Amino acid sequence: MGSFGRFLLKRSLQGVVVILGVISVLFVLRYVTPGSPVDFIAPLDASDATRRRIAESLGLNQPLYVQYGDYIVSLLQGEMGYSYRSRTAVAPRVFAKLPATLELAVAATVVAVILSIPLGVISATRRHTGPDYAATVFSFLGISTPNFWLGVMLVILFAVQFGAFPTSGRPVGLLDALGHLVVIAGPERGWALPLNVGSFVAAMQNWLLHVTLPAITLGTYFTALITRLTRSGMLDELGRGYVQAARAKGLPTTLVRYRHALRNTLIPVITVVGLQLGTLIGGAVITEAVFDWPGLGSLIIDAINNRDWPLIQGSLVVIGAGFVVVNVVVDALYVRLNPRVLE
Amino acid sequence: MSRDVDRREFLTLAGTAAGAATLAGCSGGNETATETSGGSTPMDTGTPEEELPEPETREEHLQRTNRLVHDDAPWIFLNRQYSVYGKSADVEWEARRDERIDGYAIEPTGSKSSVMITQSKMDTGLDPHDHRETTTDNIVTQAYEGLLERDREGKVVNQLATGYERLEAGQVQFELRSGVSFHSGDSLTKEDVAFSINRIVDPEAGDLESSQSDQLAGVTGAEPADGDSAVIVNSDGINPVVFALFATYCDIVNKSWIESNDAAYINSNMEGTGPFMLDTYEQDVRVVFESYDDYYMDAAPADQLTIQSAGEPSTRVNQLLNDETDIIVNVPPQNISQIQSADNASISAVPSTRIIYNAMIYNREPFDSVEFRQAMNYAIDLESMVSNVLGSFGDQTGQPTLEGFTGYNPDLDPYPYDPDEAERLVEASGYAGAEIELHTPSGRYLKDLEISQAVVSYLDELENVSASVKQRDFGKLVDELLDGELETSPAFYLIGWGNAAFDASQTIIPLLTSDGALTSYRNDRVDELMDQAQSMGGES
Amino acid sequence: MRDLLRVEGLSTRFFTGEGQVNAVESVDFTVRQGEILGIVGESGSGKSVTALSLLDLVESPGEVTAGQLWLRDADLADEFPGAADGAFVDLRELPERVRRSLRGPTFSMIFQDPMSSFNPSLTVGEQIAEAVEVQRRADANPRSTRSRTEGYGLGSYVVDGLLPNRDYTGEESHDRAVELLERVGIPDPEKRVDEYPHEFSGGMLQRAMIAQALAGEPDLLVADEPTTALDVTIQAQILELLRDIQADREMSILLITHDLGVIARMCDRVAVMYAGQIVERGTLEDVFDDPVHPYTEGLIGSIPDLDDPAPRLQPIEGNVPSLLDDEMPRGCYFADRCPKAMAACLEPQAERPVGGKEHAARCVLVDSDYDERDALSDGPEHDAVADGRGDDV
Amino acid sequence: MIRRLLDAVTGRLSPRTVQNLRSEFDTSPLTKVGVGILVVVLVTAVFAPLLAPWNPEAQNLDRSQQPPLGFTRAENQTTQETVDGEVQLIQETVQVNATVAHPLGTDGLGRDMLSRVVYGARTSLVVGVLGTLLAMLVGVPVGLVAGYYKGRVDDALMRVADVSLAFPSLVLAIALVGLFGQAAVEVPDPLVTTGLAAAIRGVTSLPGGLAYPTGMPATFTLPGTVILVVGIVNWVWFARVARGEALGVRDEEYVKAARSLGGPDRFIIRRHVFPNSITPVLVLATIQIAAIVLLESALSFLGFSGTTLSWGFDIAQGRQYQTTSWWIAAMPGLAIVLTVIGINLVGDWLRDALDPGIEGEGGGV
Repeated sequence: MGSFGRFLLKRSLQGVVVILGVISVLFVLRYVTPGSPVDFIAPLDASDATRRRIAESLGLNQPLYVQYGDYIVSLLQGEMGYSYRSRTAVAPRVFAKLPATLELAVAATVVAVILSIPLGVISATRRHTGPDYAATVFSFLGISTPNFWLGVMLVILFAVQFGAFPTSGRPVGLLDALGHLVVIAGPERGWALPLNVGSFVAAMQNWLLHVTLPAITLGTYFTALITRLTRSGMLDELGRGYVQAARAKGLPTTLVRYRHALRNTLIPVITVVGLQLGTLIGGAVITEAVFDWPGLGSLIIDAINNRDWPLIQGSLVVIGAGFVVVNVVVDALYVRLNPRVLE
Repeated sequence: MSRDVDRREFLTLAGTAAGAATLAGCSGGNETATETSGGSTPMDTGTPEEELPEPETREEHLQRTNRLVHDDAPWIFLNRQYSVYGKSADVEWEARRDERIDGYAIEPTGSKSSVMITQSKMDTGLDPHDHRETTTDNIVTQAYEGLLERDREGKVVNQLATGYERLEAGQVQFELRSGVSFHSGDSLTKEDVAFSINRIVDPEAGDLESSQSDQLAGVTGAEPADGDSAVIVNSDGINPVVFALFATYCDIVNKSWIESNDAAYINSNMEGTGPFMLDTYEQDVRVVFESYDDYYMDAAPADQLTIQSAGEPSTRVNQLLNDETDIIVNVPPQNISQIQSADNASISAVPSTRIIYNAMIYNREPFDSVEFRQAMNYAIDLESMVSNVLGSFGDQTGQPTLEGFTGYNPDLDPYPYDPDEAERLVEASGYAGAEIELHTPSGRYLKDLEISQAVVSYLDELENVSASVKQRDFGKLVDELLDGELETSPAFYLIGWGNAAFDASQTIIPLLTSDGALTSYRNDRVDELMDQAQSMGGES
Repeated sequence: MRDLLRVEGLSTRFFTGEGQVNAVESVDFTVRQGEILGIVGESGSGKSVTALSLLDLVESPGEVTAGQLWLRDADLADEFPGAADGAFVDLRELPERVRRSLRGPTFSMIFQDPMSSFNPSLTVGEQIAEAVEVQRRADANPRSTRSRTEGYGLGSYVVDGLLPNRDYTGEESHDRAVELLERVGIPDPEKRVDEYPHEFSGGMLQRAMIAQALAGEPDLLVADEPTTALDVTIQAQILELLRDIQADREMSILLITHDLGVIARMCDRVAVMYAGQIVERGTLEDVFDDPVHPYTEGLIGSIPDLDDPAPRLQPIEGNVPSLLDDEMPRGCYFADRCPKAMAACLEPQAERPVGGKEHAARCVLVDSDYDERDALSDGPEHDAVADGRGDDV
Repeated sequence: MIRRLLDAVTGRLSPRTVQNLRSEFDTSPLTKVGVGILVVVLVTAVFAPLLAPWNPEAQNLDRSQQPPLGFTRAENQTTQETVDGEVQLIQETVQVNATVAHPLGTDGLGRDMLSRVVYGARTSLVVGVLGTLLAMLVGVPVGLVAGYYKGRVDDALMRVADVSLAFPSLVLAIALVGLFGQAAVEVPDPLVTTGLAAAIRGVTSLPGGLAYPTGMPATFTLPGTVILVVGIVNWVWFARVARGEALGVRDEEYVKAARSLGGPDRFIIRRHVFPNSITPVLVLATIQIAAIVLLESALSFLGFSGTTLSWGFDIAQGRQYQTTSWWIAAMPGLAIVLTVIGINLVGDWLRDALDPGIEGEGGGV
C-alpha cells in the first residue's frame, strides 16, 4: 500500500471513531436532557404498566450499553429506529430529506466556486483596479452578512416586490426533474430515447426558479470567503519564484495562473473550506427555515421541538457522518495537491 | 380544538361524570336533545351566590358558572380567535368554525380540477388514531370519516351513521350507512366501527396506546349490535356529551387492514372511507390525494387535492398571491387587506371555537387576590387590542364560554378598559408594586406573542404594577401545566383553548374546576355547579 | 562569432508608491552566438532586472521604458518587417504574443534559488515536461496562429485543478524530461522524474532547473546567480555542467552573478553593472587585467584570494544607492563611494572606449588620470547618499 | 480619543506588538472605520437606556408599522363585521407616514425600531463577548494540554474536538438550546435602577420638542442557555489554535530547560506555553465574537433564544410583515452587518499587525 493509501486508511479509521463519538455524544445527550422518551409517547393517563410496556417496546428497559450496542447494530443494518411521534421509520425519512439539503448545499457550493475563484483571481491579478475593489467590498460584506437576513431581504425584494422568484418551497426535486429525461433502452424500441424533453425543461425551470434564492442565500458567505482566500493566496503565490520560472520557460499566462499559482492557492483554500463545511450545513439548516425548503434542517428543527429522539439522532448521525466523509475527501484532496504532507 | 393543548382535558370530565352518574336520561350532542332531565337538582350545598335564584336546567348551571367565573376573574379574558383563511379565486369554499378544512367542500372553478392547500405544518403520521393536532387532522380527515360529523356552523350531522339513539344511561347505539366501502374496496362493517372505537379507548384492542383515548372520554368500549348494521357504544356513566364527541372524533378504520400492517405502514398509508384516497405521501413535504370514485355520495368536486405546509404565515400569503396554492390557513392580520385587495384571492374568516386567555393561578401571589385579578381585566384595552393586534379578526370575551356554545351567558359583557379602576383595585388588593411575568408561547396561536406583549404593556402602564413577558417553548410550558402540580406552573401565562364540542362544560371542567387537567383555579361553588350540570341530561 | 542579441539603451523603471526607481538605465550590450557573457555587480545593481527585461518578465509596477532589443531571427524579421533591421528584429516592437512565444525556444532562464523556482505541488518531471510540451504544441501550429494552449481549454484547467493526475503533458514530453534529466547528470532519472521538488537536494534541483531551461532548446540561456544558493563543491559542478552544455549546444549564456570568481571561470566577456548602468565592459582579460572604473577595481579587490586572503580583501565602502529617481545624483552614481571621485564626476558620464575594441567604461578616468587636487571632499551630497539603507552586499 | 483608548489598552503588550498595532492603525483607513464602528456599537450597548429614544418594549398600537423616515406606507385597512354569523369585510385605504419620533419606523406593535436596534446591540455584544470568553476558558486549556503533552492525550483530545466539529455549530446550538430549554436571567440595569437614566433623559431635549418617555426597562434579559451553548459550541477553535501554539513551543530550549529543572507541568504550561498563545488567541477571539454574534442572531431568528430583545428575533418578527413593512426585518439586519463588519475589520487589523498565522477559522452563519 502506498503512503497515500495508508493515509486514507488512517483517516477513514479516524472518521469511524469520530462517527462513533457522534453517536455516543447523542446517547449521552439523550439521557441528560430532561424527560423520558416514554412521556412523549404514552398518553398522559397511561398506567405504570402501560408505560413499562412502551418502554419495553422501545428497548428502554435495557441497560444503556445494550441500547447503545443495539443502536449501532441497527445502524449497520441501515436502520435508525422509528420516530416517536409519527411511528414511521427514521432512516427512509432522513434519506428522503437528504436530496433536498444536498441540492441546496451543492447548488450553493457550485455557485460559490464558479463565482469566487475567478473573482479572487481577477481581484489578485488586477490589483488596485475597479474589479479588485468591487470584489474586495463584496467579499467583506459577504462574510459579514447573516445569511438568513440576506434570505429574508432577497424574498422581500425579488419575490414580494418583483415577483421574479417564488417565495419558498421545492415542488420539484432535481432528481425528479432529471427523471423526466428517462431513457427507454429496450431492444425492441431502440435505445436511449430521451422522453418528455418538454416536461423536463419545465421541471428544471421550476426547480431552478425555486433553488435560486436559497442557493444565493446559502452561497454568498462561501463565495465571499473563497474570494477573499483566493485573492490573498493568489497574491502570495504570484510573487513566488516558481511563477517567474514558469513564465521564463515559456508557459502562457493562463497556464501559469491556473495550473501553477491557482493550484497552490487552492491548497489552503481547500482546508479552510473543509473546516467551514459545518458552517455550510448549519447555513443550510437556517436557509431551509427561511425558504421552507424541505430538507434535513427543517426535519431537525421539528424533531428537536418535538423531542423526537430517534429522528434527532438519525438526522444528526447522517449529518455527522456526511461531514466526516467529506472531510476525509477534503484531506485526501489536500494531500494529493500538496505532496509534502505525506512525508 | 382541545387537541392543541393536549391530552388530559377530558380525563377529569370522565371522572366527574362518573361520580355524578346518578340519573338516567341524558341526550348526546347539544343539538340533539331527545330527553329532558329526569331528576331534580340537588339542593344541599352552601348558600346561593349573591341573591340569585338557584339555577335549574343544565344550561342555567353553565350560565351561572360563567357568571361566577366572570366575577371572580381567574383569567384575563382576552379574545375569541378567528380562523382566517385565504383562498384563491380559482376555488369556491367557505371556512368552518372548527378549524378543519374539508376538501370535499372545495370546488375548483374554471378549468382547474386540482386543489392545493397550504397549512402551517405537515402531519405527524397518518394513523387516524394516533395524533392530536389540527394539522394532522386536516390531512387525515380527507380520507377518513367518523360516525357523525359537524356542518360549517358546528351542528351535528350524520356521516357514516344514519341514526343514533341512547339505549340506556351508559349505552348508545349507532345505525350504520350501507353501501360504504373503504378505498381498498372492502365494505364497511359494524366490526370495523366497533374495532375503531375500541382501538382508541382500549390499548389492548388495537395494540395502540391511542393519544385520543381522552377525546372519547367516558367511552369504555363498543360492540357490534345484533342486526345488520348497528354498533353499541358503552360509556362509564351517563356521558352527556357522547354524541358531541363522536361528531368531532373517532375516525373509522378498516379492521383487517390495521391488523395486517405495522405502525410504520399505517402511519404512511391510508385506508378510509372518505371522498379522497391517498395518492402520494411525502412525509413532511406534501400529501397528494385523488378523488375516490366509489364514494357513497357524489364524488368530490376536485379530482386532486394536495396539502403542503409553510411555517411562516407571510410565506403562505405569498404563495397564495403568486397562485402557488389555493387555500392558506392562519392569515396574519397585517396581510388580510393585501389578500382582500388582490384580484386573485380573497379572505374567508370565521370565528373559531378557540378562546385565548391569560390564566392567573388562584393561590399564587399576587393573583390570590380577586381584586388584583379583576384589576388585570380592567387594565387592558381589549377593544383596541382586538382591532389593532388582531386587525379586528377576533371577538372580545368576558367569560370562558364562547357565544353560540351551550351555556353561554348573554348577560355578561367584557370588562371595560378602566385603568383608574384597575389601579384602585390593585391598591385595594394590597399588592401595589407587584412585579409579574407573563409566560407566553410564540407562534402557537394567532398573534400570541403580540397579544402577550400588548397585555403586558397595558399592565406595565399601571402605576402600581410592573409586568414583563417571558417567551416560552410551547411544549415545555404545557408540560409544566399538565404535570398536575399548580406549584410548578408559571403563575401567569397565556394559552388558547379550543372546544370542538360547543359545550361550556368542555372548557370550564378542564380549565376551571379543581381537578381540571389544565386548571389554574379552585372554587367549590364552580365545582359543584359543574358536577350538577354534568349529571343532567339535555339543555335548551 | 555572430551577434545573437544586441541590447541598446535598455531602461527599466519601477513606479512604486515611494517614487520612480530606475532599476536599469540605458544599458547597452551584445550577446554573441556561442559565448558566455557575464554581468557582474552587487545586489540591487539592476543585473537581474536586466535579465528579466530581456525575457519580458518585468511585472507591474515595473516596465521597460526605453531601448531596443535586437534579436537575430530571420523568420521574425520577414514576418514583421516594420520591426526588422536586416536579420534582426526589435523585440519591443513585436506583439506581446510573439514575444512570449520566444521564451523557451529563444530565451530561457535559470534562477538563483531552485527550491522556490519549482512548483512544490507538481513533480519535477511534470514541470520539465510541461516546458517541453508547450514547445511541442507551439511547433505543431504555424507561427501566425500559434497558440500555446492548443487543446487545453477552460475545462482542462478546471479538471486539472481538481484532479492532479490529469496531466497537461503527454507521454512524449515525459520521456523527453527523462532524457533532459539524464543530460544534466541526475542519476536514476526514470525514478526521479516522478519525484517532487522537496525530495531533491539543492544541487540536484539546480540541475533539474537547467534541464527545464533546456527543454525549449534556447539560443540564449540566462543564468541568474545559478550557484549562489549552493555549497561550494556543488557550485563547481553546476558551473561545469553549464559550460559543458554550452559547448555541446553552441548556445549563448548570459551569466549573472555578484561573484567575480564565477565570471573569471566561465565567461568570455564581462559587463560590470552599478546602479542600473553598465560601468565597464570588455573581454575577461580587458576587465580583469586592466580595469578602469574604480568600482571594477573595487570588485576585483574584493575577491578573496584563496592563497592569500587577507591583504587583497578590500570591500568597497558604502552601499548601493536606492535608485530612486528623486535621489539619484546628476553625475556618476558611484562618485559618493568612489575613492577617486573628482569634481568632473558630478557631471553625467557617457561610456567611453578604452584602448581595445571591446573595452569601454563609464568613467572620467578613461580619458584622464586621477588627480588628488580635484578630489571630492565629503560634501553634503556625498553624505546624504552614503547614508542610505544598510543592505549588505 | 480612540487613539488614547488604544494606548491604554495596548500598554501591557510588548513594545514591538504595540508598534505594529499603531503603524497598522495609522496607515489603514479601514481599521479606523472598524474601530470606530465597534466603539459606536459598544457605547450603544452600554448606554442603551440613555440612547434609546423609547423603551424598546413599549407598544403603541396606534403607531404600528410606521415606516422609517423618507418612506410612506399605503395600507388597505380591512375591518370586519359579523352579520348573521357571516363575516363582512369593509375596506379603506390609509396613508401611513413616517415621523421624526421613530426615525427607523416601528414594528407591528408600534415599538420603536431604533430603540430595539439600540437594545439589540446589548444582547448581541453580551452574548458575543461572554460566549467567546467561555469558549476561550474551555478551549485554551484543552488545547494547551493537548499540545504540551502530545501523544495519546493529544490524540484523545483532538478526537473529541473532531466529534465536536462533526456537528455544525448552528445545528448543535439549536439542539442544545432546544433540548435544555431557553433559560434566561434577568439582570438589573444599573443605569436604570439607580435612576441615572431617568435623570439624564429627563433633562435632555429632543428634536421637534417631542416628549419621549423616560421609563426604560429596569432589567436586561441575559439569555443564559444561549451564552453557555455558543461558548460550548465554539471551544474547538480555541483548542486548535492553543494546541498549535503549544506544539510549537514545547520543544523550545527554554521549555526544555524548565522541564529539566523539574518544574511542574502545570507551572510550565502557565508560565511558558500559555503566554505564547495569547496573541493568536486574542485574534481568534475577535473573529469568534463576530461568529458568535451571527450565531446568536441565527438562534434568535429560529426562536431558540430566551430574550425578545435581539436583532435575530426582530428579523423573525419582521418576516411576518415582509409583504407590508420591510424595515422591521431590514433594520436589525443592517445593525448585524455593521457590527460584524466592525469586528471583522478590527480582526483583520489585529491579524495583520500581530500575524498569528491563523486564517479563516471560526464560522459564519
